[in-house]
Amino acid sequence: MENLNSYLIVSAILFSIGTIGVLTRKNAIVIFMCIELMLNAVNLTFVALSRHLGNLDGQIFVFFVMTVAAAEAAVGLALMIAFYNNKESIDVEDINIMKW
Amino acid sequence: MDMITIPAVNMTPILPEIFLSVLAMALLLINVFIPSGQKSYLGYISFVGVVAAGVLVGAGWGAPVESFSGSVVQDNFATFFKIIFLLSAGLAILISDQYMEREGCNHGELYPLILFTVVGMMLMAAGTDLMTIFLGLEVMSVALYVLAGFNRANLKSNEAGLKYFLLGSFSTGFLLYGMALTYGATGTTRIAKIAAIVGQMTVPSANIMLVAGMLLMLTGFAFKVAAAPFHMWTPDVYEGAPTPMTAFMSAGPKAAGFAALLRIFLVALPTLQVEWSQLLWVLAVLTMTVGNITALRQDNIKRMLAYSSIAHAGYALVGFAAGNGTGAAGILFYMLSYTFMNIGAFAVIILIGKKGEANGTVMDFAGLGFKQPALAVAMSVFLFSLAGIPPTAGFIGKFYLFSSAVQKGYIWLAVIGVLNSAASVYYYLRVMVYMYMKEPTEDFEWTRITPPIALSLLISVAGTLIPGIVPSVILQFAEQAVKLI
Amino acid sequence: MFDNVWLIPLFPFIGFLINGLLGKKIKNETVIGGIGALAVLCSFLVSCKTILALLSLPGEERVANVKVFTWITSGSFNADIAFLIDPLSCVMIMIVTGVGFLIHVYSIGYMHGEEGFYRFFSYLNLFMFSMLLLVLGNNLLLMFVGWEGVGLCSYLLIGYYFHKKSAGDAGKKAFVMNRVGDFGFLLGTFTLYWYMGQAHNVWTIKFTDLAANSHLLPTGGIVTAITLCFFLGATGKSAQIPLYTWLPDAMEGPTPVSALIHAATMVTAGVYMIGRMNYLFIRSPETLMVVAVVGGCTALFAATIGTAQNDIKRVLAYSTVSQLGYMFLAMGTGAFAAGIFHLMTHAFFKACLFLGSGAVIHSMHHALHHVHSHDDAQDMRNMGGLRSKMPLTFLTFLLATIAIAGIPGFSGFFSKDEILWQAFSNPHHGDLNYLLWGMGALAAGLTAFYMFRLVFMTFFGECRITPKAKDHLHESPMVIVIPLIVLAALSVVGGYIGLPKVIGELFGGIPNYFEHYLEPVFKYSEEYMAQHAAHAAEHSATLEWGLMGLSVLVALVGITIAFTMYVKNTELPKRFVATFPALHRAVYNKWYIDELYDYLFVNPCKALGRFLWKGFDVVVVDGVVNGVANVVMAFSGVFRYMQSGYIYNYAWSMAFGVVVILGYYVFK
Amino acid sequence: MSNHLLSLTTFLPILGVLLLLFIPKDSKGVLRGVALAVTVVTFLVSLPILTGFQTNAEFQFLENVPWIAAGPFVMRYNVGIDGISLWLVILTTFIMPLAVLSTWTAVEEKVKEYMICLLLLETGMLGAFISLDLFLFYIFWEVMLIPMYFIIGIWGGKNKIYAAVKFFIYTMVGSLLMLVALIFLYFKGLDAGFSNFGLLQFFDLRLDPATQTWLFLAFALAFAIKVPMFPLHTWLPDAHTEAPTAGSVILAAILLKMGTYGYVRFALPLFPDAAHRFTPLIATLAVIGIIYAALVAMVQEDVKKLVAYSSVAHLGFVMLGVFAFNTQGITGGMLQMLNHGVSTGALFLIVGFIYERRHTRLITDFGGLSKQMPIFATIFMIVTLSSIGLPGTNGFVGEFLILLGSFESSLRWWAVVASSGVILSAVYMLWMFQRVMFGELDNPKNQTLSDLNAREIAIMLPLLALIFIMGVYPNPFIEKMDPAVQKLVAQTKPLGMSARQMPAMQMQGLPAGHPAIPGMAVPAVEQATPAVADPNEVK
Repeated sequence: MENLNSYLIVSAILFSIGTIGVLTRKNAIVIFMCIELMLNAVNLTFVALSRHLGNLDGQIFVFFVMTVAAAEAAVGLALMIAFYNNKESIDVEDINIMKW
Repeated sequence: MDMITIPAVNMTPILPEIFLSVLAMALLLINVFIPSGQKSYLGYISFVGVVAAGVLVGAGWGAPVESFSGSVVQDNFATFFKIIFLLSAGLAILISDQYMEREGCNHGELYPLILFTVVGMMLMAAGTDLMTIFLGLEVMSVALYVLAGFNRANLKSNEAGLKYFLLGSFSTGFLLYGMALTYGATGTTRIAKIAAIVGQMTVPSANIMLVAGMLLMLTGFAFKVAAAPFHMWTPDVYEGAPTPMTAFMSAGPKAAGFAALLRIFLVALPTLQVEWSQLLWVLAVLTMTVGNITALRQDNIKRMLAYSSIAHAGYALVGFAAGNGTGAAGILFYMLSYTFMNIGAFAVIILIGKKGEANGTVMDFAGLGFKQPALAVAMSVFLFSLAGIPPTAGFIGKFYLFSSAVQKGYIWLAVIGVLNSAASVYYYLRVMVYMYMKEPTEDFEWTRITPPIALSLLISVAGTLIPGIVPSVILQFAEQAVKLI
Repeated sequence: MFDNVWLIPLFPFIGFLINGLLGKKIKNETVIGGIGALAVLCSFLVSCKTILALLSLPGEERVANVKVFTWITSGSFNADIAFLIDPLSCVMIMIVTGVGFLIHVYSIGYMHGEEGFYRFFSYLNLFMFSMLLLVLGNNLLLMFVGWEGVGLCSYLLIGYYFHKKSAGDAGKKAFVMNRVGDFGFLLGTFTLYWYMGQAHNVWTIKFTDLAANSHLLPTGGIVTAITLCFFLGATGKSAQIPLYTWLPDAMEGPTPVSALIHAATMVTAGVYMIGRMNYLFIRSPETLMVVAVVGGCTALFAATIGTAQNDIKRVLAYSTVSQLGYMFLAMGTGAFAAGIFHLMTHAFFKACLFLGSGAVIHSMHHALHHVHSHDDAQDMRNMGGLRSKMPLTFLTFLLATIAIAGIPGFSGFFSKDEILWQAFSNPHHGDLNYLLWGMGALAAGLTAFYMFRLVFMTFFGECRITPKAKDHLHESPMVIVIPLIVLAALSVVGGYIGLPKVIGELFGGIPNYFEHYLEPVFKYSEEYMAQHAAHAAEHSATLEWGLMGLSVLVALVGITIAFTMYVKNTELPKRFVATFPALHRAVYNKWYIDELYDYLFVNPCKALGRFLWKGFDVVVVDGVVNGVANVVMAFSGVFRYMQSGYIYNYAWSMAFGVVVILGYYVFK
Repeated sequence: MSNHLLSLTTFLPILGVLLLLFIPKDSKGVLRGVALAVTVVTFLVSLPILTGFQTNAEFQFLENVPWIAAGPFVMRYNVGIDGISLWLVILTTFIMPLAVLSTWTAVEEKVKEYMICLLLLETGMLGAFISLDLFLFYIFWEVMLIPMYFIIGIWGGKNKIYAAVKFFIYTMVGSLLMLVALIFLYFKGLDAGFSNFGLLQFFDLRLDPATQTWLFLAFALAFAIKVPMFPLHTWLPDAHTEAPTAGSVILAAILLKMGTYGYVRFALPLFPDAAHRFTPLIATLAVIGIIYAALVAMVQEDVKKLVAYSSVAHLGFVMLGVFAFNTQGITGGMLQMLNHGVSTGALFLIVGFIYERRHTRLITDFGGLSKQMPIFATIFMIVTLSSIGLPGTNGFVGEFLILLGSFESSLRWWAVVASSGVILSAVYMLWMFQRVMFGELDNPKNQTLSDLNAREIAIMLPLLALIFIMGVYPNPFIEKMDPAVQKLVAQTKPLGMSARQMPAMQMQGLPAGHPAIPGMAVPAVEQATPAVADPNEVK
């Protein structure tokens, strides 16, 4: 595991891609997928670091993250459905009744 | 065959959490058997549960007890915050019933969700491991996303939930990344260990991974406490969420955010204080100013209070920036008094409001002062407290926070803080202007005050005034609470 | 032995309280007037006792301070309610209470039937009280109390007919102009107190202490500043240039008021004050010169205006201003005793003149009222030939006129001539003396002219009101006439107590009693003058006789011209007006001084006030305040619209925050 | 009992509020009666303070009990009075019954709330005057704002909201900055070994000049807004014009005194060196205020606004006197504070009387009222004269001592300019009086006006009595405050000047025969310099 940096760089790139996706995409589902991408980038970091440091804390953390991500996905999708029920769209351009 | 030895775990520190979780799950089950018109009973049960949890929490005051190999602790700091969470939850439950009935969404799931949120918050305050804190944060957040969007039929509520969810998850990403980097830099997620390792570094601020981790964590929590520039979700979510949930969100989760922040930064990263202090100085100024100035022009009172809550986060950040005992104690005291005054104000808003979130503007308060004198006096007390005018808890809290800045030598921060306070007076007074100095525009239809709301108002007024006049006791508790971290 | 002097001001004050508080209930005019007059009479009697007691003392002991109670004490500053008894204050209280009493008696008749009769008497008593405080006060502050108090009473009495706008205006003008003077008085007090204190550790405003320490003062310098300040006070109170314009307007008040306040007593307060502080003034040649020149100019200037006025009281008012100018001329030449002497004789004859004119107006008013005419009862153009209708009034009026015109043998002659001689011969002003004398002499001629013009227009010729009204003209009741007679008699004989030296020598060395009597007060100045005068005083009996003759001649010329113009050839004035229209208009309009003041002070002040209010207060100060609010509000708008409602914008904001924060720390 | 006299006086009105809460809001008569009774009782209770006060420089009637203790902070309920605050306490309790009476009939709506506000206000004001703990003082100082805000905002005129909000925020800005300074001062005190917010110990804390400057500025700003000093005065005319009579009376008579009292009690003795440094600035503003307010008052069309501006001018005098730093000046300033309370309070009452009758305050709507209302005319006249400082009335003594004091101090030329204010005050007050009271009674609406009734006369009589008593025999007032004033003078001596005794503090005497007027300027400047700014002292 000499090349920790490459893992870190990959995960950083993944994280950035996720971030940029959140910033640029207009579909709520896609945005949520980008967020998942960010979380998984973090997971990759954790695992790489865990391996590098030789302790398991990072990997346990990853389990937590994955669990939480699942819960988030459930809640998130439910919210999107509720929204879709009322507005018939999940385009974030349409999510702006409240502003100013 | 090897036996898996289960290590002896002391469950006492998380007894309240366990109790509330079990209660919440039980309520979910009970809910099935309760007819739709009578969901209030769930509320009553959960309120009793919250009070009981309060007793459990209160019993833990004293010497710290660690558990789960040091990833959770029961100390005074956690206890103080837990009381705040329970208070906010209790008050939120009290004010929910009437509102939810009116809006036709008194679903039984509401109360378990509130309780889950509390459990999450408690974990955040009690967690001494990044993992526990993260776990708590997510338990809290996921429940909150639902609560924000709880009024399914209402588009605004949907939007609030969705916005909160997307942005919240987004910020979670940063927070997690920060935690990962911190883990990478120190090799542990246990706060005490991080502190030890960082303490051994010769120049911790030269460790880019650590610094970046710290900053990313800071941004993650800054989102939760609604600090600029991570505050933009606040007005929309507060406006859209059901009013009792707005009240709850503005008090509890904000306090939880501060609890985690204080724990991580003061315990794990005191050696980096120069760095984060600087940053928080800027964030505090930005947050106060943006919050207050934007609030000046709001007509929707929920939105106005949302901006005001941003501003209050800014005041609390002043104490955080100071990073000394006075500042930390100030934050504790402030969060407690903010819970009372803000939820109290939202209770009044609920009483003024009408079905479909109608009557939600400042103008709708016109003439309240003489139609409902008691209610108006209560609202005035909350507003004066929010504006930081003695003799209210809000004033003492601000005094403490600004004092910490002065003590630290951040005079200008204190000056900017008080100028902000002065500006904020305008929009708080505006409500009072309508209440007392304008005639009601139309016939004032009055919704009955139900006992739960009356109780919540009573508690809030007492909680706002009494610490304002004799703050000693609570301040001493706060001082004790922060002594240990 | 002067233990009861405090009674002197107290009596009128009691009168004031009774009439002021209960007058409305009493209603009976005789009782009210009686109380008013009695109060003053009591004061007069106590005054007589006081002056007799004073005279029984040897010259150098004729000074006493009588303390009543401590008024203000603060640090080194102390002011008592205490009275100063010396020859100067005694002569003043005699004049004030004596003439005052006569005028009170007169008022009972004159004010008969007026609405607010009690008000009038209570004010009048209050005035007496204030005037006596002014005169008797043993320190500058107490004098100032009286000083302002008389100003207040003057204000109240001028505005007695308050429903007339002109009366209110006149009262206010008088008060404000007096206040300008008071400003000077206050500054003088401060400077004197401060200077004496810090330079010599003499922290006092008590006259006797100041006098005792006056040798500490330098000549000129700070003393000039102090005395000029005080003199500004005097010009306000005594209606001298530049603050004289209020006095003619003050004639809006009832005639007894004009006689008492605006002729005999209050307006002479400035003269008294300079006399009281002669030891200061004598130390500043510059101030003396200013006083003399202002006095001379006022004497002449007011006299010119007096020649063209048609309102009988206004003529007398300008005459008062002019005569006060004489007094200041005297003070300015260091002839303090002469100034006070003229003050006294002027009190007699001018009071007589005013009261006489009051009798005329009263009668005219009565007559015009009977025929429902709205003609002005005070306009001399409506009068004429009253000689036969009101013989006693005419006679007393004529005597007083002769006295003021400076005809030998009458009081005015002695006092005025003394002043003119001092103006000519005093050792202070060098060649300026000729000018001073010239102004005085010319003014004397003009005085004779306008006074006889008044007499001729009023009492001689044809009566110019409707014959029907004429029948209602008649002599006034005795309560009015008796004071006239007393005052006329005083105008005639009052001068003999102060015979000029040359005349006294002529009659076998009769001394100038008056000067001698006042000597203790002015002794210091006399001695100082003898040491420091710029040049020796001229003492030539021949010269004095010559100048005396000259001034009498000038007066006679004045009378002759008046006779020619207003008795013999009544067309002459009209022709004169036709020949010099501009001059007449200027003189008639009082040289447009009022307009000038309006233009220079009143209007700019109002304009400035309005500008500061509408321009500065509202626009600048509130503009800044509201501007700050508006700027904040504008920011509020900006921040508000940043809150666009789009999730990606919010996310951008967060990402931006993260990038900036990270960027700063990682790359710093 | 007697050692709790101050607390009793201060909190009696609060008891009154509790009482009022139980009275139904429709029984207006009872509400008014109770409020009046409470204020009268408070006044009576405060009288033993006056009689029991020993004439010395010590603080008396002390009460000092623990209140807050947490973290670095110890606040105590620490109250007491000296000769300076004594009179202000008495003034407050004296004015309050009159204020309650003044709107006996004018306030018909929401009487209960109104009376509650008045009583709360009284407690706030009294508390601020007696506090000897900086924190306690601040609490009362702020608490006062709330009832006054409501009084203006609820029972005010048509532009009441603007006025009320302006009043509140204006004052807030200043006082919040003062709060920061106060905290800073406290930590300085902790460094010096103090353990609480007790005011008196801070007098001995000689901070370094730079710190003093900043702290002084913060305190001075808060107080200057309250005074109000030019150019921070614009809230006052608005507040006065809109407030109901009682509000204006209290505002003028007592609330404004908070500002000047703040200087005397806090800003000056706490930061003497800085105070001396800023004397020229403050004196200049005070003098500008005197002239400026007079000029602006002259052209006002609204009687109340005119009186409000006259307040600005009067308080300019007070400030000038206080900043003379000598016995006469400060005594004069203190007296003038009382005088202003009495005279301007009375003026606002008078304005209230005619407003109640005519519902207008425009000068042009009046004229000739003297004929219709002779008693009113007399009272108005006396009060007017008191306001313009006529000798024999209270206004004179204060004004004179102020001018004398400032003339003796380094503020000589300021005093000269300020003296001209006496001319201007006569102009605007008399002009107003004349236009309102004199002239033809030509407006038909004015021809039916009734003269003052017994209640109104009863309100005015005590004030009139005070006007004369304080004018003719001010010595008892001066004597009681004198030791405290002397102490203040000693406390506020700038460093390095303390050796020189007052009044030897003045520059050394002019040489005899000093040149004329131009020469006067020289010593004035020379003398001003040490007090103005000693460059070494600052850096």
